[in-house]
Amino acid sequence: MLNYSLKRAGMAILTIWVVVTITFFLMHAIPGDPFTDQKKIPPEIMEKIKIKYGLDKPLIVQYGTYLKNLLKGDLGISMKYKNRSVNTILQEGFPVSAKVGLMAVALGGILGVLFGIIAGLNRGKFFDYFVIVIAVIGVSVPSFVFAALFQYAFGVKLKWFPVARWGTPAHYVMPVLALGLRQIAYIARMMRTSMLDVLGQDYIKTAKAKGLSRHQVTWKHTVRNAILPVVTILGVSIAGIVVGSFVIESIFAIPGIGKHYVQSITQQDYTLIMGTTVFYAIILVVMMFIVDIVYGLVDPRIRLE
Amino acid sequence: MTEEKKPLLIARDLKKYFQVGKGLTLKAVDGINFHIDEGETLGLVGESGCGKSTVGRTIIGLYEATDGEVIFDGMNLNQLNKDDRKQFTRTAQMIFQDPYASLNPRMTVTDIIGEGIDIHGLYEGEERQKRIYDLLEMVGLNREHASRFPHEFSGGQRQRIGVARALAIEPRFIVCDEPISALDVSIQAQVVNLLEDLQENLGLTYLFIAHDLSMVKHISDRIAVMYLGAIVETAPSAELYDYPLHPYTQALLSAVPIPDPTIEKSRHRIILEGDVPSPINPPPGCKFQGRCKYAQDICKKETPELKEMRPNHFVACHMVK
Amino acid sequence: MGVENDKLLLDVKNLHVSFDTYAGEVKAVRGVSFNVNRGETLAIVGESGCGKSVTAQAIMQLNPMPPGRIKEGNILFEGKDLVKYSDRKMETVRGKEISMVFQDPMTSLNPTMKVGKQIMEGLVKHQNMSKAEAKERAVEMLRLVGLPNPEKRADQYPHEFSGGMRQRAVIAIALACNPKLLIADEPTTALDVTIQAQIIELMKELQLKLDTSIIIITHDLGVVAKIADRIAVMYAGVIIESGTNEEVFHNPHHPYTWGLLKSVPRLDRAQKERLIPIYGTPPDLFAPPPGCPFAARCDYAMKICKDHYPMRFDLSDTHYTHCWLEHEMAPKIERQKAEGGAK
Amino acid sequence: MSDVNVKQPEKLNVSKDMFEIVGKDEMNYDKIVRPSLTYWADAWRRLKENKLAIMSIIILIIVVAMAFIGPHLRPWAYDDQDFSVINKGPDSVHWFGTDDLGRDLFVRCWEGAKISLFIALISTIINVTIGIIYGGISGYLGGKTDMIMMRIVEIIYSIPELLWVILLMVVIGQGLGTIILAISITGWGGMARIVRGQILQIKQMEYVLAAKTLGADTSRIITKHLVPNTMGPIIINLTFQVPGAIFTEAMLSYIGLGLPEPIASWGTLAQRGTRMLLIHPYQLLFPALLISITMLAFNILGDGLRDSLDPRLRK
Amino acid sequence: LTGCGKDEDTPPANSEEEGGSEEEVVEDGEKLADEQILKLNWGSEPPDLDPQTTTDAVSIEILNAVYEGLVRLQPDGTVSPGLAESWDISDDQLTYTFHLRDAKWSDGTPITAEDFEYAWFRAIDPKVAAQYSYQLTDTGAIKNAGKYFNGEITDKEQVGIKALDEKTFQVELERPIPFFLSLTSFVTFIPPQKAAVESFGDTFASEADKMIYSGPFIVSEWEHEQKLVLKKNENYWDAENVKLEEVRGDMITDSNTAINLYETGELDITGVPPEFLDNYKDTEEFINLAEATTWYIQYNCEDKYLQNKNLRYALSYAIDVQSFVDNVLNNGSIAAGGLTPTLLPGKDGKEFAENRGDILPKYDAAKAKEYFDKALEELGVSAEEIQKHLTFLTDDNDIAKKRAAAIQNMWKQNLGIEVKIETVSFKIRIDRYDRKDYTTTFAGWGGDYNDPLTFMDLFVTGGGNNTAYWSNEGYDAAIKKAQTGMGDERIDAMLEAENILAEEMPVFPVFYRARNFVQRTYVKDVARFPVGSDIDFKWAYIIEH
Ligand SMILES: Nc1ncnc2c1ncn2[C@@H]1O[C@H](COP(=O)(O)OP(=O)(O)OP(=O)(O)O)[C@@H](O)[C@H]1O
Ligand SMILES: Nc1ncnc2c1ncn2[C@@H]1O[C@H](COP(=O)(O)OP(=O)(O)OP(=O)(O)O)[C@@H](O)[C@H]1O
Ligand SMILES: [Mg+2]
Ligand SMILES: [Mg+2]
Repeated sequence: MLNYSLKRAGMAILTIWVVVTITFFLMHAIPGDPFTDQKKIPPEIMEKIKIKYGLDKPLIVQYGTYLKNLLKGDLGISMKYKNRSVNTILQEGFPVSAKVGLMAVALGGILGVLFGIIAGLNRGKFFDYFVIVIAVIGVSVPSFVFAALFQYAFGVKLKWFPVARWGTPAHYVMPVLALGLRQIAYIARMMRTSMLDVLGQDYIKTAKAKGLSRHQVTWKHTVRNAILPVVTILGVSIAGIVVGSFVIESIFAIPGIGKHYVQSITQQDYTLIMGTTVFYAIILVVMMFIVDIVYGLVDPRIRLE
Repeated sequence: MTEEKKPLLIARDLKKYFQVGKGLTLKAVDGINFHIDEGETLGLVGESGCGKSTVGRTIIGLYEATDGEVIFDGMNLNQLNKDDRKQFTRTAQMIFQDPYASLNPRMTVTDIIGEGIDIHGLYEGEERQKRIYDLLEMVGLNREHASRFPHEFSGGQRQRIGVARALAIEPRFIVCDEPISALDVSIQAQVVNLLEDLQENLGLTYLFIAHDLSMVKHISDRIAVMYLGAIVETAPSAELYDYPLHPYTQALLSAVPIPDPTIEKSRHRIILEGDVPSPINPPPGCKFQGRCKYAQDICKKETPELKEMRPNHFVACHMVK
Repeated sequence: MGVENDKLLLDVKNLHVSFDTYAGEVKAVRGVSFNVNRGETLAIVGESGCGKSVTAQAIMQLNPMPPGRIKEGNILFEGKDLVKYSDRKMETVRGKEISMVFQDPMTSLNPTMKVGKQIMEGLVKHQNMSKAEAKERAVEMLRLVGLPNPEKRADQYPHEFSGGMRQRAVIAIALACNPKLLIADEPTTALDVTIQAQIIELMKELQLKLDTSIIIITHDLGVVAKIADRIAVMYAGVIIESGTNEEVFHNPHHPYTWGLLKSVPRLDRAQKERLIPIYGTPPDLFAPPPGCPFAARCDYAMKICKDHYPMRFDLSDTHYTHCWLEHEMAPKIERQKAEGGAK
Repeated sequence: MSDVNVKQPEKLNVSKDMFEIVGKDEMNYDKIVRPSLTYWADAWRRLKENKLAIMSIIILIIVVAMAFIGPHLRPWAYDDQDFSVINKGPDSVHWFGTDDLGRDLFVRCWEGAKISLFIALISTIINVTIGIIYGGISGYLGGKTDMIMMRIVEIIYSIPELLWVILLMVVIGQGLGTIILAISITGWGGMARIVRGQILQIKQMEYVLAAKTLGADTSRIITKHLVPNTMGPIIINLTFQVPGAIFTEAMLSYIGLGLPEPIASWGTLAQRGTRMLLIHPYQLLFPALLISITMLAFNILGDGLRDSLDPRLRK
Repeated sequence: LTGCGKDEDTPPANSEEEGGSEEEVVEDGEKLADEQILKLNWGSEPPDLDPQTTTDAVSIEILNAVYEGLVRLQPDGTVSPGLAESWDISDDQLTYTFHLRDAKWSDGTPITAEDFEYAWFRAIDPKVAAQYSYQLTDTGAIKNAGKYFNGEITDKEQVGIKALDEKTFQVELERPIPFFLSLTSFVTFIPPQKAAVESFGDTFASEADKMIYSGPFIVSEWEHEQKLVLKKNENYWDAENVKLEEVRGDMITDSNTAINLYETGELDITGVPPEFLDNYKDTEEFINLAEATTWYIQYNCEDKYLQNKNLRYALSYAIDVQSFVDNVLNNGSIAAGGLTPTLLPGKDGKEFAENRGDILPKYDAAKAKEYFDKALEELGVSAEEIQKHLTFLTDDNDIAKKRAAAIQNMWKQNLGIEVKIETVSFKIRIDRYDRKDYTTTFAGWGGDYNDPLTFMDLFVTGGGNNTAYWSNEGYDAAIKKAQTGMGDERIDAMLEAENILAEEMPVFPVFYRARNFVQRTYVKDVARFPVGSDIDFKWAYIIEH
């Protein structure tokens, strides 16, 4: 286990290095630069700016410098938010995004699994179709539509929750809901199908023969065997969602880092692109590792060397 | 018994260990030697969990041996390339112990039996279908069963599908891992007869793992008795039954039930005392020592080697003189 | 009847179980009746696929439904009809009153739950044991079924067990709660003879101690001889002969029973000879023949056998058979000697 | 076929000749041979019995048909602008209303169906195929191969999608191909991971070992044994790929990689409609409804497919 | 010439005594509200609150509230004294001498000429590399500033920026800049406190407490990406005239959200997204404000076909501008009469746009077709070839796409060619301009300073922003004259340039953009400007409601 973890850690560093390298060169391959603007910057000014940000040096040198700083944990200064380091931007925004994201995943995970289980147990009955409809709504209506609708209905009209902004727990409700719906949809559907697979197995019969109640059979025998695909989904979902959602954050004015994932690229804020990418890569790598560990915990037959 | 037989399969110092839990090693098979001659049936018996299936799976290449080697028809199985391996699968087959688990729940019987045929490109189209029907009938199923799925069968019917699958590609060597224990006696007889016929007509070789000692005795030429990952006795089958030398073999034979309530009531069997030691930390010396009423000091210290005590009759016991 | 009723634990009457498949109805069990008294062991033997497991699972209401369904009949357990029980109500019966050992040990164990835990569950549920007590008992059960190192084994997962070990684990689960009725569907097929003997002794012990009734389904006539009080021989979804152990072994009356007994090799016989199977295959249960289902494979089949299902012929209080040979008009044939093995 | 055979005939007229021994016969009673079906034929047969699934297929056919017929049912082209009917709600002239340039939404919706369904179809096929193969190999081979293959997935996931996409646009330019490529760059990863996870779980099953002893090679084991037993999650992922593709296309068109104006797609119609949500809700309603109905059909069909591919549910 | 603000001799009123308790009557019966808090939306996190390096609108808005330059623009757009109490301008209009008033930084230290000198040198420091350094070196034409920036000289003495003493600040120009005074209100010219810049170093202006302020407000709270609150600066020299106590600004990027917040009373001012126009158009709270921003169709004049003037005419004539403005934009934007938008000063006390009038061709489908046929003949190509060749490059946002779809449709209707629309992200669009990789496009330009020249010098040959790649000697000459000349002469030169543009049509101006927003009726005197900072709260107040 320790051995495996060390191996994975080594691979993780390698992975992130590859990500850094590819992203770095891709990013520079895109036309334009952070200072491209409607008002053309005179070349002599441009030259000075490039010197200031070290963009005058050959790409490979810039790359080397970036790696060196990265090793020190220094992600550099944003080229758009000129007085803020990428580290602080991430430090300030991430907890916010993570809170919303984790709550949405938790909501999606809990409700999704629950709905999936009930639907699986009631195949072809009312609740099953109810979950299908929820799922269809959850996927065919994008989260920003929900966000807009919720905001208008619960915020402007009913005044149950604040329209937007950040601070109190009440501010969490709508964004978490808007983000969580898709999760619910996907997880519920996945759980349902997986439940059906497991319910057909012989050991469920054994469990029933022991006189366990439907409830116990479901929770102790079926769920654990059926949860694996959900674990798979959750892994990447968590990675994706804790770094925030551009749309949801901008609709609810949440000070997370989600917007930087989009804006840094459209604005070609090189350091911020790299920073957010590295950050995401780390989270993703960790999540995938956790997923693999959880696989082993959930199903002892899975052994990863 | 002619002496000219050449061994088809030789296992040398074969070991298979499993990693269980935190750094523990389970020695399922711990250094065994045996050979099977061409056209011969070697019976393998022993306590459940002693490593019979593991031996079978290791020599067929499903498990990678931890140590030791398997020579099949002059080829070392550890050194096969891809084509050789495929060829090997053509000649060596296995019938699995658990009938249901070894059938893909999403394949029809036709597909299951036909798989080997397809892989090795033996028959096609009509012929393939016909072959499958023949096989089904050979193992006592009807054609009607061909389009059913495994869960629609009874345990015994499933096992027969497994047998048919192994026979489908006409192998030379079959590891039969308890092929008949799930079958009812009349079908058992059918299948055993079938195996015997095939052996006679095609010169097949079997490694026959079973608990049913009467059946093992019936079908085998030689029998090897395993105990906790090691072979403790081998002998031609009649010889073994008539003159069991190892105390474990003796206990085993005394426990075989006779299908006659009157006889059964009057029989006495040797009851083994003591616990079966764990294969995870087997004690030094003879593995049977803890349950053996003849055990002496030497049994606790030295692992007995297989010695030929009577012609062709080998036994690993310090006490047998 | 009143006195007897007290002894009667299970009374299955005219049970019909069918599976609906696309090609029609598979009539797996077609009117099976038998009973089991307290402390008695009934062995059900018969051709594979004849409906033994389906019958057993019907008692527990564990056949997959759909496609399976109980078409007709009653299953009276202590006088109450289990067929009419709801799933909820069955929960109080299963495991506690009746428990079952399933035929496929590998697939019958939950792959993601430690074996010990799987045994504990029933105990916690029915015996109101604490976790620790249950664990102790689970280990004890594993020891009783002859598993070495039960403490360690209890913490292992099914895939780490050998086939026989799994089977013993399944048995341990079934025995853990001291049920009134134990249904064992081929409990010892994967076990070596020493363990087999040990298990059978364990079952007998239990029976003596707690007056447990046992229905054992097995192919191993040796085991039957050893444990059974009465035997029911099934063929193609019906019981074709039933009697006490001695009656069936020593005085079998149905040609199928003869065949069965003949096809076993016997250790106490000297030389290797060819086994005598019953040739042919049993009828497909989705179109069973109108007459005797065994007729097509029966050396003594008569014209009547093809068209008319034989009626019951009582041979003694405990022994009956369904075979036209028992009819007064039937020709007298030399009864086969009830002995396994080849001649 | 009644059950008379097990009932005792009350009174049976027997005659001596009926008791003549004839011995065993070679089973000449009526054998009803069940049609021998392959797995797929059997699945199709079961699917046909599922009314809801068939209804879903019909709905999908109607949607596809309307994608071709719909635009011709009204006198306007999808890009005809009429400033006199800007943002008009649905009426007898403009069945689905008009948009902010006075274009007929009925025509645009069906025109959009063509594009969106095409993109969804192709990219789903690509993603599902790659995902299954990749995940299958990774999960089955395990060990180092799995380690490396999964790290590659991580890398592809980690590199911001927008970067790829913008670069793609610069290199190849706008067009259907670019969109499908963009959707496919990362789209297969989810499928790959799900398939891998499932296969890790089931690859130890004895039937896999059995196939191995038969000499089945890796590709056969994956495609014939492992993937069919992962069908449930695969189908669910597949049904989610479809709306995924539709909205990714909308997202792409938002950042300029999608199909340019005035071409319509469901995604872009819905996205534009969202902006109008509070003022002209019908502009979102119709595309969203079409997407939802299609998705509903896909989901129900998916369930039906799943059930029919699971022989344990066979009836 | 002596520009002179009105002298503020009267000592500041004792606000402690007056404020709050007594109700102040402002205007016919309106009473000041007790709570002088203005709630608005900045729209986004201000990326850079360092006056010298900042370039974006949000930062500039905030900086304008918390800092002050030499002068401050009055709500009517005229220049009034800021930190400079008065100034002298030499006769050759090349030397400006500013006399600073006794103003204090928010920390109580005096604001000195040295702060100005430091800031202006910072703006042209090559190491700082301020993007807007050209405001000093080029637009402002400060003596030797360009050379200093380019490192040609390092001696600060030679640069026309000098603190003569603590309170006197002198600037020398290379050529007369008629709008120089108003230019000094622009953010690049605004000094941060020298001590603050030096002591905070890299972290300067990164947090609320990492700045020292000189304007009517200070930043009292700055929660990044969330909100930035301004409080009245009690040390501000004109604090007595500042009535607002607090400006609470959120950073809400989504315009629908902002409108919803306005609806629930959580914002006092917000922009109206185009979809919502109909809802607010006729309310009292609706404000439609023209902006000095022109949007025009730009043709790549180096393109093999678009070199042809008749083709450009055809494309331009085919556009029904009025219908476009009324139906497609429908937001109060004004159909363009020429390149320079309204609001910028001209001669005779009128706006430049009025001086010029409407000189663009009017929509005429028949003429368009005529020109098109002529162009085809001259170029010797078919309409299909043109159709295949032309694309319409546009931004990828909804509004841009809508505009493009409308224009494209007009071309289709009137010329029978279906031009492919290419939507790209903003930076890529600009990059495509730079690489001359486009044929036709929709481009917009907003003024930098309050003079028509900010538009008119766009298309000089080789100009950095001349992405039409058009060259015309007459035009170049006229602009030269406008740059160096004085008074009406300049205006006339620019008018001439306008006519050349209209005649040659490298670009076809379509509309001057209007901004639409809603503002509570109880919010008064928020100043808005066509160029530079959009908004000024110095004079704003809230009446009882
Ligand atoms: N789910 C099912 N669908 C269709 N047919 C089934 C199903 N389950 C069982 N059957 C059929 O019912 C019959 C009886 O099966 P059962 O499992 O009871 O046999 P059995 O007597 O237990 O045999 P064995 O000794 O081989 O286990 C068989 O012919 C089998 O094919
Ligand atoms: N995958 C595995 N992981 C860990 N231990 C295993 C594994 N497979 C088998 N074992 C262990 O190896 C030993 C031998 O197992 P094997 O299956 O060979 O026994 P067997 O002789 O075939 O027994 P049976 O007759 O009961 O089938 C057992 O102790 C078992 O627990
Ligand atoms: Mg085994
Ligand atoms: Mg059975």
